[in-house]
Amino acid sequence: MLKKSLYRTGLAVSLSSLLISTASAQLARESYSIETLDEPDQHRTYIVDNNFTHALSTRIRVVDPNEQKLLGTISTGYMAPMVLSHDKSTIYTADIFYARSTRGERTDVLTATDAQTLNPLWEVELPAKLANMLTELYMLTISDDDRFVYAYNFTPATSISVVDVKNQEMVNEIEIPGCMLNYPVGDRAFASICGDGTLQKVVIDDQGQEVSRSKTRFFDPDEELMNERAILNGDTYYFTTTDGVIQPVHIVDGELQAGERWSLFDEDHQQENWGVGGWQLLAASPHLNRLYALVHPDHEPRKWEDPSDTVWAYDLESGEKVGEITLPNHVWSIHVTKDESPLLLGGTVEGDMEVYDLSQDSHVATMEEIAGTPILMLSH
Amino acid sequence: MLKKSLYRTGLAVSLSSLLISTASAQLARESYSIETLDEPDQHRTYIVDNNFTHALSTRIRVVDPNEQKLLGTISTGYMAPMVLSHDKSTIYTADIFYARSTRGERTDVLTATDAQTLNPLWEVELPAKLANMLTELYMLTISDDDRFVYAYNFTPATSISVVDVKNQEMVNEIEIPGCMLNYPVGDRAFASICGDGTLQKVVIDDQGQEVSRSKTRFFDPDEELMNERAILNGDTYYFTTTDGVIQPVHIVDGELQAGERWSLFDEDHQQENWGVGGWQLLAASPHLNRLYALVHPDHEPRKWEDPSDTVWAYDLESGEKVGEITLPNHVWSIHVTKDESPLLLGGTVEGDMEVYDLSQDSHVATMEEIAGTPILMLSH
Amino acid sequence: MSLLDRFFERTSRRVAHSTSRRNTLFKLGSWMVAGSALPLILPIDRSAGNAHAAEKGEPGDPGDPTSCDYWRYCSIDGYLCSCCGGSKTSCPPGTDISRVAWVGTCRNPADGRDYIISYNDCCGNQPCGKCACNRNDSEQPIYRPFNNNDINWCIGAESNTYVCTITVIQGVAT
Amino acid sequence: MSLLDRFFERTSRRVAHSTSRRNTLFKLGSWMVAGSALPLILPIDRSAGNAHAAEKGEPGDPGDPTSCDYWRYCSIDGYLCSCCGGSKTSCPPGTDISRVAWVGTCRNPADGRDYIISYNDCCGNQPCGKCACNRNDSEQPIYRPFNNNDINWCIGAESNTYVCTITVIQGVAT
Repeated sequence: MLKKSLYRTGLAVSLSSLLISTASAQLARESYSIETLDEPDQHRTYIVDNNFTHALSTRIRVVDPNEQKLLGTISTGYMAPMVLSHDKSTIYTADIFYARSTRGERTDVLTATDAQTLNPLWEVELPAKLANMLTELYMLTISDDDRFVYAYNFTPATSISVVDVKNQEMVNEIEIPGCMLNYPVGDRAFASICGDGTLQKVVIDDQGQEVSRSKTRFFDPDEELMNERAILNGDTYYFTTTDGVIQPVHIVDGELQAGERWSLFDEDHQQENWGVGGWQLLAASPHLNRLYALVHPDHEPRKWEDPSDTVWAYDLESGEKVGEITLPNHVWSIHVTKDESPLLLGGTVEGDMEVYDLSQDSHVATMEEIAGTPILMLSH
Repeated sequence: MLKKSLYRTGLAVSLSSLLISTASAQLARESYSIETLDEPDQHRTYIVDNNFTHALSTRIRVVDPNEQKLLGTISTGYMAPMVLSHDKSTIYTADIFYARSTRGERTDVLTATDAQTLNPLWEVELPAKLANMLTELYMLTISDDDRFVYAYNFTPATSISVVDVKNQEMVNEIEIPGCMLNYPVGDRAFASICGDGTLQKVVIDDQGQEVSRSKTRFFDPDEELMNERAILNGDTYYFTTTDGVIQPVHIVDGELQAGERWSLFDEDHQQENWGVGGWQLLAASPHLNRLYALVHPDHEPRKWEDPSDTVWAYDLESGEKVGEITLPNHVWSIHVTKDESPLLLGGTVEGDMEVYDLSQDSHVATMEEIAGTPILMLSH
Repeated sequence: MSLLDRFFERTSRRVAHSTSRRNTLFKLGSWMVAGSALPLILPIDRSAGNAHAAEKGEPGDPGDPTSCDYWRYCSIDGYLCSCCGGSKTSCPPGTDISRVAWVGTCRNPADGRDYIISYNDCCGNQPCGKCACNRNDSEQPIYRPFNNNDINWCIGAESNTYVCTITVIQGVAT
Repeated sequence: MSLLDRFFERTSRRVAHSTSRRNTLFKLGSWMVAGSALPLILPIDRSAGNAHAAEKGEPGDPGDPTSCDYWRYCSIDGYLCSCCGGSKTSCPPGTDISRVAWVGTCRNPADGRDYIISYNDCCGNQPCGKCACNRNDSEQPIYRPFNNNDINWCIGAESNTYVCTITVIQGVAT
């Protein structure tokens, strides 16, 4: 009864302010519209949803983690990777489509989508060689100046399709035999991880043509397994071995330099058998200058891709462990926003997204069933 | 320990019969293959899976309900309807495809799929007018002699695309203003349900060209709601009103005749407020000459599409209620196989299929999560 | 089966908890579950239900547009755009509006009037998948298509794939 | 929300029973749930586990090919074709076999030998969706692609969409 009274009071006040008789008020005929989003803030999150059980239904879920609100959805090609322009205007996806859904002629395109209308802006046809796998960060990347997008091909021969997104054209396909993926290096170069334990850097010119290539050795592939799913913080890519040894690779004047190694686990941790696991198992906060790693106890080598509910935080200056986060559910990939009040986001094994406020050190919410397979999260 | 002993005994016996030393037996290099199904029996079931939450991933699940085995999957167009040839050789689907998954150029085709290899045999392009809705039985049908397939168009103008499947060509588009769907009538005619309470029959010739059309009135659309999702048994279509009054429509020498009505519910049932509801809410067994209706208590008019766990059986000779079936879960659509040991199959609201043996009057199994949205089940 | 397996198989979750799920579902003793349909089954509860809903609504237009209960949704069949990046009258970004629609007649509990509501589908993208509602209060069979909500009304949009549905007041039924 | 709503929203089921589901999932006290991975975590249980599995297997090739536990699946990542209309070595009808594959090395508990297993994907149709398994016992990172199971190996088939995976003995590892 209280609720009802409140409601009636509210109604009377509001309508009287409109100078309309409450008794005869009638709702007016309405029109419809299509929403346009505000310019993205740094918390807006793009969930790459591989939707593995229904892989034809791959999509990007665009969400506001502060309000736990679904802002919109971008339908993409079959298990498509995504990258965001640095200027926050554009979302790029590398899409594979088949004329008859699961079969028929294959068409590969780079699609540019407007970050405010979520409408496709343009597309460029690519060689029908796009790599197809559980989506990783370095399958599709963009140069620091937003001029070139690099798309990873795997047939199983490997190459990179270079798209000039300013002129909206495919300008080059660069073969990278024995090497995989593309890690952008400044405005006119990308690196790839190679089976011989090196990073191969390819430098291009303003037309996307190859200028030079060089290799930097950073691990011994016969001695250890290096997880390729590194995270970039500032000018440094942080890789981890499957044993939790961090291998920084610094970009210094456009050159790649293998930095000094340090371990996520001290002797006590190692005796307690802690290990790293997950899909995108590393994240970083440039504001806090911290690295976040998905870790689990009772480690075994075969657990190197296993989910966990535990994230440990490390100071990137000292390499010291500075925090532990326990999430309410096991996540497979993590991401940290780049702003001054960073959120840690985690994609759960059930299709939820965990939202954790790093500045408050508190769990904010679980966005339930926001995706089928939330394999990556990205933000501006 | 017992299990272990049994296993070792079994191993020794079997290997010794092959005259191979148990100690040194080594599994040979293998080859791979692709399965081909046996000729369909009358229990094989085709589940039309609209997969509504992931509608790009519409499919047919081909299952063996006796063994509760998934036999294979046919990927179809967006929420595509399906029909089986009477000769058990071919599965037809009316498929809508988009060049870019959810957008881009639309292509409508009739696809013929081999019932043993489940491979597409051929396709014919159709006018891009195919009706798109929650799938019903009479959206896509076939003439009794397997010569013509009729595909329902809704733009919202209505028409029927006539495909000569012997010659694999689209031969005619027949407009049916004010009328919907197609109920096959023998070899060279189909009927449609019209807003004026009639069935309109269109007769075609061997080239698929219209010969004549005529109307048979069978309900008053201003007085009652006639559920269009009828079931054919022998030469009679059984419709039900939303109040559970059965309206037979007999095919007599190629003519449609509205038969005598009877109610699923006697006075006691009506006082107890039983009603009909569901999607494909009627099924029939030609062998038992029985009609099956999905019914529920506490009926209200707005419940005319509601699922239920209760199926009542009626003798089609007498119109008497002769049985009650309670399923372990609520189903939305039912189907009965045409053979002499008929199964009743039900698609649950959770994506399972219930299997009920009508000759044994017993629940056989629940095939769990066999589909996303098991909206229709069909069999040869 | 490891958790890692489960990441790829949402379906597998079923086996583990089907019993508890079903108990939850059916504990109300009929096929209705908590929420949307109850005020309609039990008219005597209607005012209380609306008062509750009104907390989230606007004066004269009470109710929560992210709930199946909301009065405008009396004949809806699909996903609520309010849960998908749109609102009760606006489509989510990246979609198109269907120019044709089915209509229903819904009573506004605030003024007791019956309004003609058009149910316009938003189109050209994947199904939203959030806030599924199916109410057939004024639905009619397919031979009256413009009162039928089982049809994909995205036929009136540039791309015909279905995303979610908005509800637009067209006037008062007379 | 009515049952009818639920027919269109598998996702909605989540809210009702998430608590019980999670309890079921984690009651084993680690991230492993009943079944497949346990014999591998606890080697001491291995013989018992295999004896049990052998009940469904063939002599010399023990185990249930519809279970993630089956010895050949030590590096699988995907759906078991045995649950999809195929078998451990045959693709379901209506699919194509990929001519390229990744390989793993799995120990056969019947003879103690390490076999080279090729994991061939079946392709050209929708994901099977049944019997998802992910075991990384001999998986390596992407720079060793032919030992990596995260790649869609349907690149070697006529249509590159993934359905399920078969496991074919290529020989004994030496």
